[in-house]
Amino acid sequence: MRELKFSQALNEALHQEMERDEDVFVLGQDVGKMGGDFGVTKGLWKKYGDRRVIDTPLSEAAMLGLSNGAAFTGLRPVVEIMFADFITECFDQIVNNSAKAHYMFSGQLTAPIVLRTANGGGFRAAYHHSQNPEAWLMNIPGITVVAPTTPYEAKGLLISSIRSENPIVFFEHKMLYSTSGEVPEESYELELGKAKVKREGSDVTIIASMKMCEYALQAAEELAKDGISVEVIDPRTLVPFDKETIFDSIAKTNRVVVAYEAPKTGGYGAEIAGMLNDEMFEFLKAPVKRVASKDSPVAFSPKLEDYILPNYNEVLEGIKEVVEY
Amino acid sequence: MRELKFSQALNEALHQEMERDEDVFVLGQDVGKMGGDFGVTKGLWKKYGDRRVIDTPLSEAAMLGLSNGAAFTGLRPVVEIMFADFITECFDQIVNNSAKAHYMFSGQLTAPIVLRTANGGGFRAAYHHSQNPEAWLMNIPGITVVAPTTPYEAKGLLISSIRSENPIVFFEHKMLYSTSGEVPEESYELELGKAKVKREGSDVTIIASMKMCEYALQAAEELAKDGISVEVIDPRTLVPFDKETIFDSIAKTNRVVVAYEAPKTGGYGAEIAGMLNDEMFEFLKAPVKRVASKDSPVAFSPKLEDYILPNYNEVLEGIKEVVEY
Amino acid sequence: MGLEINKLKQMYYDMNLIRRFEEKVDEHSKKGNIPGFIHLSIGQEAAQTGVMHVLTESDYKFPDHRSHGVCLLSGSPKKKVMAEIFAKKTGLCEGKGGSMHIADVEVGNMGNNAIEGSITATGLGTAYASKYRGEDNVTAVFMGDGTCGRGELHESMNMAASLKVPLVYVLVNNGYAISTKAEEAHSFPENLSDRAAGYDIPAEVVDGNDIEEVYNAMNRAVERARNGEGPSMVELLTYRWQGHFSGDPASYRPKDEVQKWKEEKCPIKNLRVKLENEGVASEKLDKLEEDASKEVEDMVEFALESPEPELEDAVKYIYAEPYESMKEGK
Amino acid sequence: MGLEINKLKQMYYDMNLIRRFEEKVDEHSKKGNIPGFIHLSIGQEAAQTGVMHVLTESDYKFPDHRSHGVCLLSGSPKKKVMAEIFAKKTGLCEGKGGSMHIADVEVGNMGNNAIEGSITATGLGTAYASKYRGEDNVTAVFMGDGTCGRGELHESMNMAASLKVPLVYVLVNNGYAISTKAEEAHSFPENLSDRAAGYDIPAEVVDGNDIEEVYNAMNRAVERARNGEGPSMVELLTYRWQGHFSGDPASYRPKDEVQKWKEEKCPIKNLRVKLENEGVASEKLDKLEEDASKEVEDMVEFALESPEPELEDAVKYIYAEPYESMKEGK
Ligand SMILES: Cc1ncc(C[n+]2csc(CCOP(=O)(O)OP(=O)(O)O)c2C)c(N)n1
Ligand SMILES: Cc1ncc(C[n+]2csc(CCOP(=O)(O)OP(=O)(O)O)c2C)c(N)n1
Ligand SMILES: [Mg+2]
Ligand SMILES: [Mg+2]
Repeated sequence: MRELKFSQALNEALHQEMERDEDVFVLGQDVGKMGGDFGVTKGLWKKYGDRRVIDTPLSEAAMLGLSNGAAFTGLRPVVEIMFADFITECFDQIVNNSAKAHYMFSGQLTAPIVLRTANGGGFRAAYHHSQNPEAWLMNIPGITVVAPTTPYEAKGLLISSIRSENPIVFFEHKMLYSTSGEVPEESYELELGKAKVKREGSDVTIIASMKMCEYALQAAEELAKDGISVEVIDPRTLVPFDKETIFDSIAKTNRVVVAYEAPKTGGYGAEIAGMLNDEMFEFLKAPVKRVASKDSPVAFSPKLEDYILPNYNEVLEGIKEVVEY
Repeated sequence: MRELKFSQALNEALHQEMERDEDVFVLGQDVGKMGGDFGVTKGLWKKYGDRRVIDTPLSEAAMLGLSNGAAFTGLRPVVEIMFADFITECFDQIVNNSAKAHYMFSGQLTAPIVLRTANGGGFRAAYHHSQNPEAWLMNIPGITVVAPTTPYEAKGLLISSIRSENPIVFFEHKMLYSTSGEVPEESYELELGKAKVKREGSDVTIIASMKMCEYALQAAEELAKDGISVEVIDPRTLVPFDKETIFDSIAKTNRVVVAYEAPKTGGYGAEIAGMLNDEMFEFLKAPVKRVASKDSPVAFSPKLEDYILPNYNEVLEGIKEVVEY
Repeated sequence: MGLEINKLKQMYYDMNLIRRFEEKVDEHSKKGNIPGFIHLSIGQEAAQTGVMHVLTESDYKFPDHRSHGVCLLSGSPKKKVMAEIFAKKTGLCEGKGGSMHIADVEVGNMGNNAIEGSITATGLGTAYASKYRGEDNVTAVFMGDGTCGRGELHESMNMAASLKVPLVYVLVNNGYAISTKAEEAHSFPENLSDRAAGYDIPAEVVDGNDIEEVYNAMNRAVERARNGEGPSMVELLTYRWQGHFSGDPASYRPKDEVQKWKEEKCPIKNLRVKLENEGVASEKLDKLEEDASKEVEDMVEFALESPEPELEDAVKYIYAEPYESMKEGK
Repeated sequence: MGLEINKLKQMYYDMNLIRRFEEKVDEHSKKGNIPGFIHLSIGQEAAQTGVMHVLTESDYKFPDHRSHGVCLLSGSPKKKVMAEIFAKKTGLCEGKGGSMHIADVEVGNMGNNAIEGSITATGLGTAYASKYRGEDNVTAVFMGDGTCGRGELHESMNMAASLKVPLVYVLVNNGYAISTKAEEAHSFPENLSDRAAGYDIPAEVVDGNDIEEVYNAMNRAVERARNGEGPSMVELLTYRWQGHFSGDPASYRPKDEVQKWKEEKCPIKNLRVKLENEGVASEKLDKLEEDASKEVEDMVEFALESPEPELEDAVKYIYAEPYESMKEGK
């Protein structure tokens, strides 16, 4: 099958959805003429013009406000927040408007927005262009958080997100943009709220998404040589979490690692560990191991950044530790 | 000893700190002439005038900006964000400025701000005046989150917070403002980062702060009649978490309940459960039970609100469940 | 431009309706029949009524926290507004929203948001949707003087003007944000709405207690919007008679200031004088007042008698499209 | 007001220093010696130099993302600015900050924040601190045309004017926010800084490539601030020669536009012509240029030779006051 880059897969999803549905439009800084800071919106402006592709000013709050309001009337805005660190600028619109509108007005309207944003470290971009803020979004009932790992998922999940009636924060790890993979040409959806077993195994389960999922698969491959059978699960949707798939896996392996790139304390894996402790207590033969970033901001110096962020080796060692427990 | 209301204890702390240290000033909406929406800043403006007590417009972002900048020069701003739901408006200043400034400029400056804010439900105030956003602040290294339960703690912890070099978010549960308790007249500090064992017990540990801590103490009293010995721990500082005190307790009781008012999934207790699973695995004889809000926004109808928020009975039953596991 | 007598009579009725409504809400809030805190707009009835007489049910309206009157005049079954404030199942949002979160999407009431000012940004989106679809409906967002401090308003104005969307900013300037006077915490040359000029947005300042002035200014703004000429701002100078919320003693205000507004600038009394001068019989006006009172009494009765929401409503509508993995039994 | 020749010569040197500095940064960024992305200000040297010649080390300065020159002229050991950009331990922030987070508090460089516009709010605080303490230092915040979209700027202006703090908004208008022209995404009557009037803040628009105009406008603004007359805005019209970041081909801009600015409006060339007309010998000016080049070469050498931070630096300074419960062994 044809290969595409992650960013191209996203781009194709946008092209196909805008073609299919006149109600879909995109907005963001430099998404038009320039085609987006990471090239994800390339060609859209040329094809659809100012009406459906809006180059906005640096006004994250108003961009989300516009998206919410338009979505309330049935339009399907896809808004690009250039870096995930900037969701702090529109956090109110996400928390107090997108997430709650459907509920607080008792179902009278929906807020089908997709907020696309580039997260993650490794880009040597320091504090305000490197964060992994998924945990800030985990305690906000109503929000859906989606995080693809492969180009195939990027396309399918973005299409599903655009078609969903729920407000969605869609993370695009910036170190994945240039990775390649097979992507069907036709339009397709991938189910939201559903995790994917990416490699079957029987000794230990690792739950990891985005860049960490790449590490997990690599580590599984490596450990297979030592006879350790690792099951790799990519949640794909971080909120709400697909318990079923994970519980089935844990019931089999009884050992779990959760790998995520955000600071360890209070991060995404905290909830998974808490949930497993609560609902799978009898099945756990070892503590849920969390491989994550140090509890530190992301420093500029590459040497420090590499030390702060979780790396492949820590994933590998984490799995071993749990297996040997 | 003399009794004060929670709000009066806070007020006394502010009076004493402003008296003691010329660098302390307060700002917020209606904190001046009116003395604050909940009366916490009463009398300050009359005594200290416009210079040290600023009535601001509805500009949460700029209020935090002003606080950060002033703190960088060594002043000690205490900024009131009327309701905790509004920290979404100044989230960037907290996350990307207060929390990181000391680190990213390699220790050249500090950001000793105190952001006081009223959190919590039960006030029939619905979506935007009822939230418990502590979990949004748990994955932001650099921030300290303080949450007093009694008037005594309110005063001592606020004084310590003002004197701390760290940026602090200080939660005041709005249903506690009118509770009373003994408060020394003189100025005193309570150690930040330190939990408090509020009742000793041997069968089960409950970790609970603010309003949930009141329920926990009540439940402990009740269960004592049935011969169940409950240890009650109030974290007082939610971030960073005092592991030592809690671990000592679990090593003894082997059973834990965490009670918090925010939505269960991704809430404060998720991290505690995850941490205990990780670091106290061998000691746990039952899953860490989380008693929390439904995964829902806080509805207006009192009937619905009472159903959504965790109540006394759920705390009681939660403890029993863990004991009987 | 003077308005027709019949229109003014309808407005007179509506203003009385709002006043009676607010009085009853205040009463039942104090009695404990209404939960939560309540922001009343007694004294501001002309601002609400004048604006709402220009807008239609197909226009998008974003009321703010002090907007019961806006909700009442949107075209909804009025008793459902009252029932909502009483937290009843028969309310517009089935009791889930309350005084600060009342929506009725069918008549273009897109709901309030109690984070002040955030609707100025949300309103951008409905206005953009009208333009996107080539429809001629407009969006009106309500905001107070204090709310002008919010950055979101400015982001909104910049984008609204740049995108030329049909949006009207209705600035209800009642002089206070809780205890804080506009001129104490804000800086502006003469009027708060002077700022609109910085975005190339036309603004008008009128006596917000003179219903004809309000109507005409709003009408011009809405016309501009419908004609594709982009956003406008209308600043309505008015005053709230009560405290910030029901129960607030408002001791931050001089008594004679309140007195003066009540005596000289009551929007209802002044319209009554005008109508009487135009020859409308005093009895006719009394009758309108009585009818308004009666209508409000009926609303209260309806609200009091209505049932509370069901417990199962508490977990309904959290996701518009629930996930397979969250379904029962999973 | 014409400036003294000696001052202009110093400015000439400084502008050359910035240009050489940026050229070297560009070169080493492309070579891979500098990590991350880099925003260059070639073409904007007069705006930075003119402003910095007015400010002193006791003034608070908040540079933005395109502000290497501002950091260079703050009074810091200059090689430490370069070393910071190279992520070296000898940098001003020990390599932790990088191009977008350079601070040197000792000389009043309070550090950038790569969330554009947020320093306009933070600057309120240092300005308030000056007033609070009765000191006469001022705060200058830098921002681009695109950054004027941010709500925080407006919250800042409203509060700054209301509190009358000594704050100067330095709006460096280079016509583009990445690929987006100011007039495409913003709405304003004639100039972006016209908005300041809405807050009763005086603003001046000057040719940002004419160093004397920049200096004089900034000087007036700073004087007002020092005299307790409150905030001002200075809008400096300029142009960046490179793309948004080092490596950006900037294909969104017409080639002849760039060419025109380079040829007709080079701030360095124009000052050179002026100085020559004033009788300064060409050789003298050449010498200044060479010295500047030499100084930059030395900085690069220093940066290249400097060590990286230690691993233990990664977890240092997370809390200014670490907690007992976090100490070793607990
Ligand atoms: C973002 C935000 N900040 C603060 C508040 C608290 N608050 C509610 S109403 C209000 C005053 C609003 O004043 P104004 O805009 O003049 O409206 P008015 O109450 O006078 O109608 C304040 C401070 C809020 N709801 N939202
Ligand atoms: C809040 C925020 N939004 C978006 C960005 C991404 N970004 C960085 S610089 C920039 C353009 C800024 O343009 P301008 O203010 O004109 O400054 P210039 O780059 O031209 O110097 C953008 C969109 C950011 N850093 N912060
Ligand atoms: Mg007001
Ligand atoms: Mg620019």
